Amino acid sequence: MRSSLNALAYRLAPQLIALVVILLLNFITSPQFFNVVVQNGRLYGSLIDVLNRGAPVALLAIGMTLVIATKGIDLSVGAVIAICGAVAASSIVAGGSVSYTIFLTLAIGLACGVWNGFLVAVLNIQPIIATLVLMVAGRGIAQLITEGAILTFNNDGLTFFGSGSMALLPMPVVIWLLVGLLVILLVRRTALGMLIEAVGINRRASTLSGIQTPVLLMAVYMLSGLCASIAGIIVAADIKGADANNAGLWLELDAILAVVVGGNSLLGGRFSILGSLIGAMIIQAVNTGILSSGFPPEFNLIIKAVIIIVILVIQSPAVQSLAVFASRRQGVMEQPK
Amino acid sequence: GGLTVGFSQIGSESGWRAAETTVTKEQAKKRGIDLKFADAQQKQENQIKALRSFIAQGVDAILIAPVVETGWDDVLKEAKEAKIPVILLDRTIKAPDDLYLTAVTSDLVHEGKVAGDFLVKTVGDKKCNVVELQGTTGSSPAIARKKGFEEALAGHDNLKIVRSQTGDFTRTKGKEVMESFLKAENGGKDICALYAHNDDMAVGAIQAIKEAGLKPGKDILVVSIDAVPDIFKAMSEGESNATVELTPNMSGPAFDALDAYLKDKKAPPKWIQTESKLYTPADDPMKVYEEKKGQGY
Amino acid sequence: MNSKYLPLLATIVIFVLAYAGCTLQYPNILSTRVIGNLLTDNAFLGIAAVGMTFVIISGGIDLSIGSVIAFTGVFLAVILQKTSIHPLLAFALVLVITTAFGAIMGAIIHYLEMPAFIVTLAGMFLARGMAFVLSIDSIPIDHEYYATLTSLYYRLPGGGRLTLIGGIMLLVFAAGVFIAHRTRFGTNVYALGGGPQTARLMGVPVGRTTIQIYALSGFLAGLSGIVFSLYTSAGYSLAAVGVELDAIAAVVIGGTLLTGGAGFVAGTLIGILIQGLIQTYITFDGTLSSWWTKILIGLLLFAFILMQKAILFLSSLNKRYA
Amino acid sequence: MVHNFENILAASGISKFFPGAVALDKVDFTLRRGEVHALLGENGAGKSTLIKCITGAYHRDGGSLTLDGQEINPANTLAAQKLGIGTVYQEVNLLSNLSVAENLFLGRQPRRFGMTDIRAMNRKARDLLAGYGIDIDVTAELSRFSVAVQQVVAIARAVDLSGKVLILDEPTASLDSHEVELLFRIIEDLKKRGLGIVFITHFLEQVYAISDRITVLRNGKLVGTRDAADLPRQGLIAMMLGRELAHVEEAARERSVAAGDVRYRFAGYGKRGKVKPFDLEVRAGEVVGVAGLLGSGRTETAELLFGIEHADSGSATIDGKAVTLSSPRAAIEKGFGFCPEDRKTDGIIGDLSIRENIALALQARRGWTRPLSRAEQNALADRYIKALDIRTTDREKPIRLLSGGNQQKAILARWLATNPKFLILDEPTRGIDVGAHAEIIRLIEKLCADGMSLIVISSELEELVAYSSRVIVLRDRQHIAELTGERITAAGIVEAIAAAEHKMEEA
Ligand SMILES: Nc1ncnc2c1ncn2[C@@H]1O[C@H](COP(=O)(O)OP(=O)(O)OP(=O)(O)O)[C@@H](O)[C@H]1O
Ligand SMILES: Nc1ncnc2c1ncn2[C@@H]1O[C@H](COP(=O)(O)OP(=O)(O)OP(=O)(O)O)[C@@H](O)[C@H]1O
Ligand SMILES: [Mg+2]
Ligand SMILES: [Mg+2]
Repeated sequence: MRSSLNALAYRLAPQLIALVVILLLNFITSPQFFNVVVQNGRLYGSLIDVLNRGAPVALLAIGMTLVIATKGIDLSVGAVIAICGAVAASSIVAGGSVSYTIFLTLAIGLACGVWNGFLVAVLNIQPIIATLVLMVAGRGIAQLITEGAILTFNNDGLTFFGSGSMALLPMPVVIWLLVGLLVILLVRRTALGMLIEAVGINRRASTLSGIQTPVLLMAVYMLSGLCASIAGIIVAADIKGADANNAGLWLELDAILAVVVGGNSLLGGRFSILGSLIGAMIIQAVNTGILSSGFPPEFNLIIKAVIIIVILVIQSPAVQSLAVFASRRQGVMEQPK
Repeated sequence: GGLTVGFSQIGSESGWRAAETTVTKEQAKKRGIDLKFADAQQKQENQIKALRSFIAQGVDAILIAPVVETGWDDVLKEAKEAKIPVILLDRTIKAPDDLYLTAVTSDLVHEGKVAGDFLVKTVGDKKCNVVELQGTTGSSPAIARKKGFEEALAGHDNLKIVRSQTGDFTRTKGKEVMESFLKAENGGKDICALYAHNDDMAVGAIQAIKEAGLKPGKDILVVSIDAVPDIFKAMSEGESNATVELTPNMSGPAFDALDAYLKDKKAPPKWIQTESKLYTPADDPMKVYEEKKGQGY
Repeated sequence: MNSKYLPLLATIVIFVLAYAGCTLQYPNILSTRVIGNLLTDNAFLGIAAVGMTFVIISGGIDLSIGSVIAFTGVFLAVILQKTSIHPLLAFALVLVITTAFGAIMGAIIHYLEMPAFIVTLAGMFLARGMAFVLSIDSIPIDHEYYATLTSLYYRLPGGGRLTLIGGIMLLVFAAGVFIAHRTRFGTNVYALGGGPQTARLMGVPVGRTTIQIYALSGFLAGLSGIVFSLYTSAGYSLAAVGVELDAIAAVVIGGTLLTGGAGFVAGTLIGILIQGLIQTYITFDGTLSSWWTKILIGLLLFAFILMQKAILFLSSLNKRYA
Repeated sequence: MVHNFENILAASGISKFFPGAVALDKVDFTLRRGEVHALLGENGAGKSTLIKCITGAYHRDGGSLTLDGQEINPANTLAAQKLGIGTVYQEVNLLSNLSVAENLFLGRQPRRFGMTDIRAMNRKARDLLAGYGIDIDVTAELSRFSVAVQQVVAIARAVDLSGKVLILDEPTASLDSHEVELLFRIIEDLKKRGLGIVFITHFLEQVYAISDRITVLRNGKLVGTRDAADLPRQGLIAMMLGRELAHVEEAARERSVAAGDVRYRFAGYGKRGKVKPFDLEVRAGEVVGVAGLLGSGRTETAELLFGIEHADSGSATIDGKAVTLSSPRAAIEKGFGFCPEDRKTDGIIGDLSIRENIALALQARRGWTRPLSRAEQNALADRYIKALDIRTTDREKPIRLLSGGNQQKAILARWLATNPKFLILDEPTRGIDVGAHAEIIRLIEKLCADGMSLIVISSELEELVAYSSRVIVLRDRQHIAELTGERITAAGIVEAIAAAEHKMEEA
């Protein structure tokens, strides 16, 4: 157990170091960054903001990690957030109970996943283009539900998921930590993780070994849809309204970025959900840091780009192996394929 | 009757714009105009495509809400050659003014100035740190509303913009950015007023202020622009202090001008300016809210 | 016929059928005016998509092109406003910059062994960020040379115009087809898409080719930016948001595999035209709300993919080996 | 080491380290002008690694190379090609998405006015392949052709590239005797032209048929270099294994032993465009061999039986009960196992560890909710690593880092772990060294004695003869003969194939 913990720490070292460095940078540009106080029964401070605001991307990253592990990609998650937010808001506005609303929303998220999974696993359409369909149409569907307006609601039960708190932590943080933990247990305490990795590395060989590849792919996209729907609830609950136009806009890119910053390969195979979650926090730390630094907004993108490039360069296999074999020249072509 | 008019809308990125679309469709219906609607999904190239395609279809007139100020000369020339009058809605462009019939817009800089003037008047001589939530970086309302606001503040050294960051015109970002402002400015105790480039960001920011344990509208004054229904709700609860109206009914005056032009060949003025009305809690916000609710915001 | 041309053929068949269908409903769609518009309005997208085709065939992806287009526009606008250099010189300058930008991304992808998706995503942020820093305003370009260039067109019978930029796009496609199939570089691109390890063993200069591919994509994105700035006679840092997704969709609809190794530059042209047709159809219809527009675009995209699959499937039934 | 002027290529003190493994330890190797030099050793001995160090595919960690007396340091394979070293790497390393002609002339396409002259390229490609007796559509994608054709294309390309040295790493693994003969004739030709040829194989007959000298590696170290004429077969094997090999192939077994009841019956089983309908019966505890020329449909037969392809005619019964084999999974549930021919694309899961690769099929069958515990996986992996003598530093190594032969063994282990009742092996001994070869044959016999039914596809007729109780002969996707009892001899099989050819020509 201890040795596997060590191995985990070793594997995630670059991500953890990057996170710490970003947080320190934030501290330098805005010294109040590490102040955390208890207020209104919950922790309050920039650091908590990072955890809290990072919730949607963290949730998306959980599903996205598994999708990417199967050599796929899910571009539709941003749109699914919008759809699910709209569904939740309109259900509550129409007088549905909170539990019914949550149930309905999660079901819709799953349905979106089924659609994507069907295109990828059954119709064999390339994932990026298969999910592009829902990415484009999904936002339209969300707007159809809200008729283009921001559908506001005032239901304490539902807003609890956005601004409530539990055990001193904001609800969104509790939710993503919980979902993350559950999914990690789900894939690592069962054989699911290994089977997903096998499919991502060599789909044909996996099928020949008896893995039910289509079912697995379907499940992975469904999980991604589910994670997006949870994120959708949080995003809507946060502003007490469903903004079909902007909810989750471009979040798919952040989620993919989180997965990669978390040390996962876009080519599928080996994955670490924990890494992706740390990746999501790194990205949110950068975003929050930019906001609290007080730089003019024109520079936001450049700062973000530079930081991401630096993090990725440090993590890149080439630079890492350079660091490990400081002087010895390494084989350029390691895989005899 | 029997006119066919093409309407190139920017998209549906905000509740205000959805309302503008709804109102325009209603106005067209009322006048028996066949409205060809094209949504450009925030892309100029799509708007140009739509205009070209309207010209190819031979519509009688074109309405366009231009996504950006520049880049319309060529396609407007084509419209002119095809003798199709073009009317600009809610935003102006940088182009020779013989290329379009008229522009029905509010004065974006003026809106910012109205908001700024309100704040100057309300604050009086007190020292006041203002935080600003900008619109999408580079968008013309963001640039103009910032400019107008700064003009109003010029010469009043007690008012100072201490932080200014983009909130992308959205509630979520408005809330997130406001949260970071509050933390950076001593838990919000150093902030006396918030100026948001639109109401949606203000609504998000109001929640952030409340969650930080402060009272929006009292501890931190809230001024914003657009006058969407939800801000009136906030106003009725004392959480917002003022909003500047940007009417979604740009098409009404536009169709009027078009009618006059087509019937009597009477060229309208080049700029039909809509009113930038200031609303405060004194204006019976709940009544306005009820009025506006049905307009498709 | 060689079976590898099947996806291309399927795409062409679908396009022709769809065009015929639209024409039945709106006869005007067949006018030279609409056809000319289709070329002019999609010129910048088409040019960028040619670069994207090469990148995707090689197994990569380039997410930076939309931002590079915006950067190019702003750069040209700023430089023509602030200095008195000739637009042609400015064009050359900006092409050098964007080509170098692409080459650097290629070098990072190759030497640091980083996934193209991420490198070019960072490139996307960076290019747009640089555009913001140059100017957040939209700047009109009123150089008389621009006016000359934009007034160049060939009048088609029936009132349509084949504009300069539409012509440039067709030329770029022709050049792209030529490069893909008639040069060693082109074959190397396909070779990379077939598997970089194997390609390396077979003696393909992987590093050089990767850099060249992204440099080409950068060059074409720059050219596309020039075309866009001619198209709008302006520079604007928020222009061309999301163009990369449109380009990717066009490339894939055109029959290129996102996994790399197979595809056609000519197919991308059809992909572009199909997308243009979808939009033209929607504006001709003119009754769709904003949301139905999005839903319909998504559904039509889906329909095209499905039809392509169906045609490939039907033809595979007749083939001897799958 | 004497640096003889005759040496066209000399490598001295070559070392190569991988994380956790020394693949080559100061190995010397010389190649003379006009000789065929066999490079031999067990699976994982370091043969392929040595080749890759010479051609610049790997950066060596020590040692020097001279070509024609001149020090060389090829930085990559392109540089080596330019120096006149043509190479066929183990596993077909060609680009299946390019046309045959493009594969042959990649990087050196004939040009006219600066552009590729496709017509000339295709013409030259056809001419080149004609020399190997292959007449195919060179403009078609390489992936459309069988492994064998691809192998020939790879050889043709390397031969055409080699001005001075030709290196062949297991070029004959998927060729049958006809193609091998052709290849040898070409090698003789090149020899006369003064080229040096390095030849790696596990077929000892082929070694003796054409090599002049033999170098043996073991565990990354040089064991020695001998003249082929002075090294008897037993001595060679001892050099390779470091021990004597007890009875290599003389296990001529009495057939008909233990041939139990018919368990598997396929009647009129076939698929249009793939395999013509055939009847097949397999008894418990018997090995049915499948023979045929390249592309005769052996692999496709296997794929049909395993449910990868869906039969569109006929029926399958197990123990008299009708079954449908609609997918590999369905077949596996019925106790089937299938060891595919193309281990790279159909077999290994490259980035997973050896342990996971071995446990995979068993895990898939148990379902994801019942994971094999780590301890169980370890036990399983260790058992088969030992049983099949898989050479690896540890079981957690990604399988793609194993040498080719060892990968093959790991795939075999994957299926043995599921305790199959009916195992289909497609070219199970391809690329496997003599020691392991004997091991696998022994294993097949043992499995069969335990009551398992096997179908074995192999191009090595001797091997088929050694363990099959019946041999099916295929030609042009059709089952044309079934040999039993005394008729199972190499000659008998060749005759059956030829007879069919005769018949067809008459028809
Ligand atoms: N990239 C790598 N990383 C780590 N170990 C490696 C790598 N490549 C090869 N090895 C190891 O080096 C040793 C030599 O492998 P090599 O492929 O040269 O064997 P070989 O003699 O060609 O065997 P075969 O006959 O099976 O092809 C093996 O033990 C293998 O596991
Ligand atoms: N010389 C050739 N010319 C053209 N096509 C060929 C040739 N050899 C094989 N093929 C094709 O390659 C495919 C491979 O078939 P399959 O793998 O079933 O054959 P096989 O008997 O298993 O041969 P192998 O020994 O290569 O495994 C066949 O469809 C065949 O038509
Ligand atoms: Mg080897
Ligand atoms: Mg075979």
